[in-house]
Amino acid sequence: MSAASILASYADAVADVEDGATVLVGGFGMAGMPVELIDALIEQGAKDLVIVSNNAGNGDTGLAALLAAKRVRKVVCSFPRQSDSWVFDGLYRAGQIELEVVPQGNLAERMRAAGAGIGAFFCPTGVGTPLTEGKETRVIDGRTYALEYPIKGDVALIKAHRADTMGNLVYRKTARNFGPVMATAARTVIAQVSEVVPLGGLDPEVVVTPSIYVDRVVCPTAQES
Amino acid sequence: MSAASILASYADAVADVEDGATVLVGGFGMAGMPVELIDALIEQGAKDLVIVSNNAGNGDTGLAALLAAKRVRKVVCSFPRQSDSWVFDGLYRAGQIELEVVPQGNLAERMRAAGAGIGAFFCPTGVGTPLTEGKETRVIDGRTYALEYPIKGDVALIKAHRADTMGNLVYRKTARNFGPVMATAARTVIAQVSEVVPLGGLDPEVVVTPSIYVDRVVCPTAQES
Amino acid sequence: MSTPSTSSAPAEAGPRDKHALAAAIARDVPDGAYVNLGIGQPTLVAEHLREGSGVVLHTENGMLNFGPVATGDDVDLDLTNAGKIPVTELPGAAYFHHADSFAMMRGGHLDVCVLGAFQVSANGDLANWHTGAPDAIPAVGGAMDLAIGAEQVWVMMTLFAKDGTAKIVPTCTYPLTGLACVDRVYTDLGTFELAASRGRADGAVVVRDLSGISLEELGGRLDVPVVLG
Amino acid sequence: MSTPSTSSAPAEAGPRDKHALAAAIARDVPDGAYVNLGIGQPTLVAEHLREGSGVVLHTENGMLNFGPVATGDDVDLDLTNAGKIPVTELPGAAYFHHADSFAMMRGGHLDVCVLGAFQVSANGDLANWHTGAPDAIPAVGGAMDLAIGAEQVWVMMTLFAKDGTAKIVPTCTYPLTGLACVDRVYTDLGTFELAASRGRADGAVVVRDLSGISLEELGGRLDVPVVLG
Repeated sequence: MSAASILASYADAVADVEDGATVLVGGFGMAGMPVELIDALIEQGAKDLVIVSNNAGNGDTGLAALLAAKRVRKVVCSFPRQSDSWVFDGLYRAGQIELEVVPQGNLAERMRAAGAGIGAFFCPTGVGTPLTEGKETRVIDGRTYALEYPIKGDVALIKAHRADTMGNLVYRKTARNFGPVMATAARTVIAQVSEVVPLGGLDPEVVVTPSIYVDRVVCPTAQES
Repeated sequence: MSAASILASYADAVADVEDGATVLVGGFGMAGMPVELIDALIEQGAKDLVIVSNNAGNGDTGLAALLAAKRVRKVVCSFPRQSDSWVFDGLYRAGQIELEVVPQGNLAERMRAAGAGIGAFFCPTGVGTPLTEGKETRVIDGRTYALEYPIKGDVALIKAHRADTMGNLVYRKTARNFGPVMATAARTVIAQVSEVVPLGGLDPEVVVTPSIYVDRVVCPTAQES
Repeated sequence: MSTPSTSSAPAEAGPRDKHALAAAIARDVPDGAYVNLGIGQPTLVAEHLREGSGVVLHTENGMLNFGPVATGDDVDLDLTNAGKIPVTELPGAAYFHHADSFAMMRGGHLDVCVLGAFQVSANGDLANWHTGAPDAIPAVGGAMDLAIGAEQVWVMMTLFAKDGTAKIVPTCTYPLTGLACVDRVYTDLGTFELAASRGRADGAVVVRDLSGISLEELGGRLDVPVVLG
Repeated sequence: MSTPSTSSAPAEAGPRDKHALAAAIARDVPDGAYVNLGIGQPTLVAEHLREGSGVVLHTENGMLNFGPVATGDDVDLDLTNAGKIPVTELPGAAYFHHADSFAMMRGGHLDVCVLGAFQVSANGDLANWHTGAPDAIPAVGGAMDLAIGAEQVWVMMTLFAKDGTAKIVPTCTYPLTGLACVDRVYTDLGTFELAASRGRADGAVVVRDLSGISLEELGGRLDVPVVLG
């Protein structure tokens, strides 16, 4: 890939998301949630999506709205059930959506593995629980591990704080969460940001997601490139 | 562990390294090489050491001096042979030192696995080459991987740029290299730094190695704590 | 449960409320420890940590050394704890991404985590994520990662459920969160050491700080042997 | 090797020297590509990249977007490339640690890497880390990680060793660096496409840009079938 495209339109950024795509969606609750990109995806119309995200939507906006629009076939997440997850709850109880519950750290590590070219890894999390039932296990140095496989995305939708014009990203506080990991794990990475700074405007020591991982940066006030 | 101790003496920092210890030593060539800590370790006298580092010493100082002092039983590294690795070369040809050659990325990833609680991982690097001979292999999604195990250290000696008084670390340019990974992979982590700044003196967004990983920070000009 | 003590064992006046329990846990956290406090009641422990204890709080959504809950102008929706509640930043804080945060947990770098529980077995199995009810929507979050990751796993809970059934059990009947991972259980009626008990041939749990219950009554209401420690 | 061309195939005046070869490689690097140049001759490619090409150079010791070799006051011993030579930083650079750097390589995020080689087999096996000499000290560095990681693996080498033996071979006799990983081989006498050849039933390699050698002579000196592409 070459340096990221800078776009001003969320719609343009998600125009080519295909039906059936696996979409990694950043955020932990609302912190780091790419709400405008999700709204654009709803508008765009892609369906039969597999969504990988920590939660399964809150209230009636963002992911919840995508679910409500019946665009999602399956959710892979660690924590679907929340006080305000009524959209997901309703679909799930009606048998209209699939759910794969993954421990939060495995969700992160499986995406990291996808990005890092690791074929599978032996992980101690969840051993002896229903969430590793049927998985291959192995005792290594006296501890039991279950074999976990990578989770790869076709697309990642993430929210960062600032980008430079090459696509290097920095995040803000705990809104960083899944963004940097998802950026490594998807074929096409789309980041919405609050600001695009000129080349040289980010200190190379503090870049969190290097430009190599980023395909498109979206910022309504940015000059397109 | 609790927040790092701040020490002014390299000798104090390495005083408890035991004979037979596995010592992870940061640096890529001289960049990030904790030369003063290695000198202190030579002075301290621990022997039968296993050294895990990218190289096996350059010239006659640092790691090369530790080797020359006959304190090292085995070197685990990716690239022992260099134009100025005569100390290692001599010991190796004389059968006085063991060598395990590990591809550079596997060296890093195996230490990361140790720090991240991963039991083992399937890695594509080196498959079909002498460096994975005898290792378990598996085909996953059409690609062949070899199973790699963690490398854990008893002690890590690393060099960072700045620390705060809790032990949070930042590095400088490509001297970062193995430091952050080794800091996660050893029981006792000792970092030499150029400067110790007051608490609050490092921006939390740019900390590379959080204090949780660091046991001792050494800086000759620092006030001990 | 407020039966006056009839045993010779030391007992406080009555069961500990959640604040007394949080205070008891806080007293046991070593100075300078790196600690994760689970969502819900365990977060109360933070309010009872001694000023100057140097305890550093970890939140699995990517931060070390956060401070009290944010109020007023300090609320920043980009700075929340694992319960998605806005918190503050202390000097010496650090941010990192989710894979790094869970590597920290899984790699055994946290000294203590405090979790709620539905059930804990005498050998330390933990059930705290799923009641097993057929219509419940399963949601695990970071519970399984915390259960197997921290050096010391402490549970904070009432000893008996609302229907009077014991929550320290011979074998968990709810779906498990982790195997043999709990070291200590802090309850309203006493503190149980499981780590020590795992070494006991009789399978007993060791109780201390009995509060508002006698050893005899406790023994009668639990299906696991209890000894005073 | 400076035999005048006697073939009908297009041929340049003579074999390409390392600078001409580096220039040829640089011309083939797509604009904006993320590229790792191996230690030694491949580093010459950087000097021939078109101004404004937007090509970003990766060095496995933890950096993207480094610039020319540093001289004079620009030398900073904390800023070196994989060959441990001081380099400079370009705007838009980023630093990262070794595990992240090799995750980037292994994960297939680099578009191109250019490596030297002792031998390449017709099906793309690479041997570039060890001559197999019994007294040699083995040293692999990042070669195996690069060989299997980059989207496109290009080799830059002379086609024949000093003793005249071919370095494109039916099967490597030196210890391997990676299996079926080389896509293209740039040599002094021509450029070979292996990626395409892997699909060929006859096992032939496809050559273009013949320089100072005829297809006939080439065919006679290699033990693998060669076709013009």
